[in-house]
Amino acid sequence: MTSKLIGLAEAAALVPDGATLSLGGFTAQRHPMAFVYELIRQKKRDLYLFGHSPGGDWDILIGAGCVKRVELAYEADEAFGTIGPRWRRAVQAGRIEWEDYSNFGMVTRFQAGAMGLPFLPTRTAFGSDVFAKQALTAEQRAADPRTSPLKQAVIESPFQAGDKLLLLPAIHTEFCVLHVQKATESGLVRVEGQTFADNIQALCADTVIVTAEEIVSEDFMRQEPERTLLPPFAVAHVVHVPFGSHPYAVYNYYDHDPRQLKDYHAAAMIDEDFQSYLEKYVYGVPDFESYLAVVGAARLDSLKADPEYGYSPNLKRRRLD
Amino acid sequence: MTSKLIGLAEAAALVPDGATLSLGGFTAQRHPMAFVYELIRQKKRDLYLFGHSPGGDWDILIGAGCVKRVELAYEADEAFGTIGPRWRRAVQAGRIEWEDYSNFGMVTRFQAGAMGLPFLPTRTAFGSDVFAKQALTAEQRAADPRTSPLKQAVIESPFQAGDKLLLLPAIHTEFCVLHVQKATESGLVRVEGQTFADNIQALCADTVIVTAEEIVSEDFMRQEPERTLLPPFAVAHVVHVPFGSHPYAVYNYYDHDPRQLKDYHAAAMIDEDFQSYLEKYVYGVPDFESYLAVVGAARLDSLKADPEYGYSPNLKRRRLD
Amino acid sequence: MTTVSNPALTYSLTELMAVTAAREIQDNEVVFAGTGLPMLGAMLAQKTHAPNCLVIFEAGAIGSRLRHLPMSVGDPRTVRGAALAAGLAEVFTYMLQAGKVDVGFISGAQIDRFGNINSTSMGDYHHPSVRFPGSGGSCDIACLAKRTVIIAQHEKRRLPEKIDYITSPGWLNGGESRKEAGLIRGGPSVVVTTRGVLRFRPTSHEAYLASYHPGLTAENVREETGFMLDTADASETPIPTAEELHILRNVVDPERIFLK
Amino acid sequence: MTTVSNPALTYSLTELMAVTAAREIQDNEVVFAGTGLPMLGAMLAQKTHAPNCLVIFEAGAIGSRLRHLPMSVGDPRTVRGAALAAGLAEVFTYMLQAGKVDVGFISGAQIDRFGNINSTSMGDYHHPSVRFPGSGGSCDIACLAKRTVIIAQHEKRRLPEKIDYITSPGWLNGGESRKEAGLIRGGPSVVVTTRGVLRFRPTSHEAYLASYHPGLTAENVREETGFMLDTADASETPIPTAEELHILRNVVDPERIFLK
Repeated sequence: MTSKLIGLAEAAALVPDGATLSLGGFTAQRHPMAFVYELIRQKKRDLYLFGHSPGGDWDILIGAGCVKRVELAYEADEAFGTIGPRWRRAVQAGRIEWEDYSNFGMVTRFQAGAMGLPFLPTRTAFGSDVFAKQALTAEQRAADPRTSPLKQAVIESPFQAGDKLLLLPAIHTEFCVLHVQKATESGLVRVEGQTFADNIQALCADTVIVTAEEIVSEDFMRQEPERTLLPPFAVAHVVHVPFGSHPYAVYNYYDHDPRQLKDYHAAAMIDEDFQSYLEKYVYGVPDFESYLAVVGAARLDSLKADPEYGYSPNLKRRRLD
Repeated sequence: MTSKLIGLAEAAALVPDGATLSLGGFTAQRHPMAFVYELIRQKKRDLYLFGHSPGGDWDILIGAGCVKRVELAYEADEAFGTIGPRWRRAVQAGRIEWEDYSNFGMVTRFQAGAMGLPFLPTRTAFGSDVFAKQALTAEQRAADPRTSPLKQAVIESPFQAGDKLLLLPAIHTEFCVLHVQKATESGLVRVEGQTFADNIQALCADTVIVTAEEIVSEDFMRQEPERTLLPPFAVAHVVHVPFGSHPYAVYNYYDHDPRQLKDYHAAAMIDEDFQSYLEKYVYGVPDFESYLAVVGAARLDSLKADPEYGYSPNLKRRRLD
Repeated sequence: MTTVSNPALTYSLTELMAVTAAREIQDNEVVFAGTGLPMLGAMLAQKTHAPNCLVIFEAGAIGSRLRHLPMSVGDPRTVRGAALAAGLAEVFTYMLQAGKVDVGFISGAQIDRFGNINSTSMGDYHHPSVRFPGSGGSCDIACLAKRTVIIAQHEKRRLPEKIDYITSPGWLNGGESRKEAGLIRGGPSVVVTTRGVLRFRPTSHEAYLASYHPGLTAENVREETGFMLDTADASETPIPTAEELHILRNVVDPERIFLK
Repeated sequence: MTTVSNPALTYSLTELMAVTAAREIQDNEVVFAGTGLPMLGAMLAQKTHAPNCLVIFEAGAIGSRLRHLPMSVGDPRTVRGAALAAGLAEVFTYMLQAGKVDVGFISGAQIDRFGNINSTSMGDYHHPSVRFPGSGGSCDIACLAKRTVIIAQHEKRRLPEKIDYITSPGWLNGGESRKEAGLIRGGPSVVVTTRGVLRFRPTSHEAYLASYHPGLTAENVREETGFMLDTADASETPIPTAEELHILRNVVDPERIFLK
């Protein structure tokens, strides 16, 4: 069995400037943050992101100037930060290209890609401006073959007159990066708790990179094949990164870091403070281990999940703003 | 919490003559056989079955005269019996109405129903007679609103000129009956090993009845919510039926019964022998417990799964024909 | 929040709104809940009059038995004791689109008199003065739940005659326009605001003031509304019971994460 | 099967076919295997020249490490030690339709010279003289795998000029007809029969005899074929090695479930 284990810097180096990319997780959970910091450290440019409900993973990439175009449904950390501050500023300043879909819309698009279909039908979005308006122009769409030529299409069901369906185009990305609880060296993956849309995001990517809290044995993983997320061929590379989603939560491993999230959102509101944040946590540290050292062992300890709950029941979570 | 537990006869009595129905399992595994025998014992007529790869569950129902129309992809027990003998005879004698799809086609149709869509696109079947020919006439389709008005439809993708997709109509059934490893009184279900298409079959039915090898506690089930098959509202009734899939296999519980399957297939080739089989195993016994007594405890014991394997590694399985 | 000796006698606006939202949930209903007030409301309902309501979170946890209040619909707290942990595709397709969700909660920055909601941006869509997170699942809940409960900040500029972008369709232009647009079910049933409760007329689907919160008058509320608001049928919003407040404060949100 | 003292010197037809089928699988390929000979072939390949081939079973087991030969593609034996246990929908959509399957095995009652297969019925489709199980996944494998390996009983009536029903499309009418019908990939690469091995010409996609089994001649095989069979390039089918036979008999099918 060939080992798919590689290092974090090596994994991030696989992603060229301008690549299409989706990242796993949902708002404030299980984003591959160690990988994101490494992308920033390696000064990636012109990334083209596809996502449903990203959070600070996208926000910090956008703020660091790594992103050119996004297709998305939502960009915030929910109660930890009700707007992605750098996303907001990038849109308002005209520094980013984007297209809006609904969350179900983006999920449908990933699902179509995973299923090997050019589109899937849905019943959502009719009557909305998500349906009626387009952020990307026809010229922008035509100029990049990786953007669907149409935002969407409408058909009448051939099985019932008058029954309208919205067809949404499949997503295909060059890369997908997930952060998961458990993986084997061979690339088998187990997600605990909700899967979000990680499985379908992975299945519509050419190259899937997984960062994992824990590397487990092949025998352990194969004892419960019902819990494996993806077929063996889906994952190209595995990186072992404990705490790899900090400051976000990983069910059964650690909780959200409310303090770090507050600091991020405060900093990201002000250009200079955001640069200082990047300096302190990304550019100023050579790697993710050093990042964790800056955060501090005591803080990380306080986030560790109680096995009874899968999170830290005594964590001080009250909104610190 | 309301208990959804009911008895087997009571559960089967819920299905009226003429009902649309799908049964869980795949060829020679995890069919709800105890429930099937009870349907025959209660002399159901004119059932309308939807399935992908049924086996003896359908074959015995067809042979017992319970079935009027079927939509399917396959009807056999694979190496245990490479054709459903009563299915073959019913078609050849013009005693049953049917429509052929491919397995992926039927799965796509269940998936569409589960997703709340009137159809889903696929890339299969083009060029085949599964695509080109129709067993049901336009009149037969029009006469029963439960049959799709069209077998299928073809569209060109609005996203790429010349890209053809096959649209297959959703399935909706009045009943779906599954046999599973574990269920709670409240109707939560866990399937071990492959799910086949049980989840999507259940999600396109009005009323789902689950027969289970084992009734487990709510706390047990909720400790691994990743392994629950269906949302809580999906299951209407739960019946506790150990060995409820005999002579078929249930992963982690018991293996195929090669002797019983040989006896069935031998009997089902000859009208009189089939009637004797029905008499011995269905009409002649008042309930499933009595059926199991006729099969015999020693035989059942020999089928029990070795926990290390999930099946019975020393079972004599060589084709007995 | 003011601390008082008899908690039944006083309550915060957040508490009033949470209780009002909770009362919109019936027992045995399937509830699609978002972060914040909807979670307070759903958890309160589950622990009072609707013990068998089934709470679904967009990120994949279904039938959650919440022990601690989540801060995200993807929070690990939604998983513990859940009936099922799946993903967004399962929740959106098998539950929401398939018509299994009775009531969904949504909110936004702007709401018009037909319950259309904007959570995308202010000003010109292509060059917005303020950009928000975007739809998330709100558009989908608005389109596909059997009915929606809207939570809103009641200010004149947030309830204008015309909103800048329809993220989540309500009754669109009223009348049959929602159905004509291609939506097969649903529509807003109520708007719980910081000043009162709005409901919708059966045929025109126009919002009217059903109740104003204690301490306000119908006139107060109308003045703070950017569209013409019919107040003919308005009465005072029923206040929380002592039991509701007790559960809200001691069981639902003892950490005071969302309660003020 | 005849028992012999030196097993490398003699072998049954089933063994020859299983070995011939196994050799069609390359290392690291994704293999969609059906019950019977394909399972023998896939398991043998995995234990000889293709240790990293990934075996997928239609009913939901993926990356199986078979310890005991299954009798169904849904057999519990396909689950033990599997990389992933899912369902038909996942296998058909995420793997087969998405183009991840390199080679699929199919068979049937009739095969024509373009590798089209009938496993539905003989005679008039609406009033058949013999009804078979139906497509199962065969039509889908034939449509969506990158290539297919066909297993066939070689009799004149089973390899006719025209088959009664195309369950699983091969090269249809040859030439570009498969592509024109709307199929985006795939097509049969080989037919392993009880008398020889057929392959397909690159452009016309017509079958020709690539090899005849030991003991037969090209002429023997042509006589038992219902369509015109080009035998110009035929040689003898390579025989099993001692190692292949040893593994087949002692590791793959020691119970003699499919081996004869």
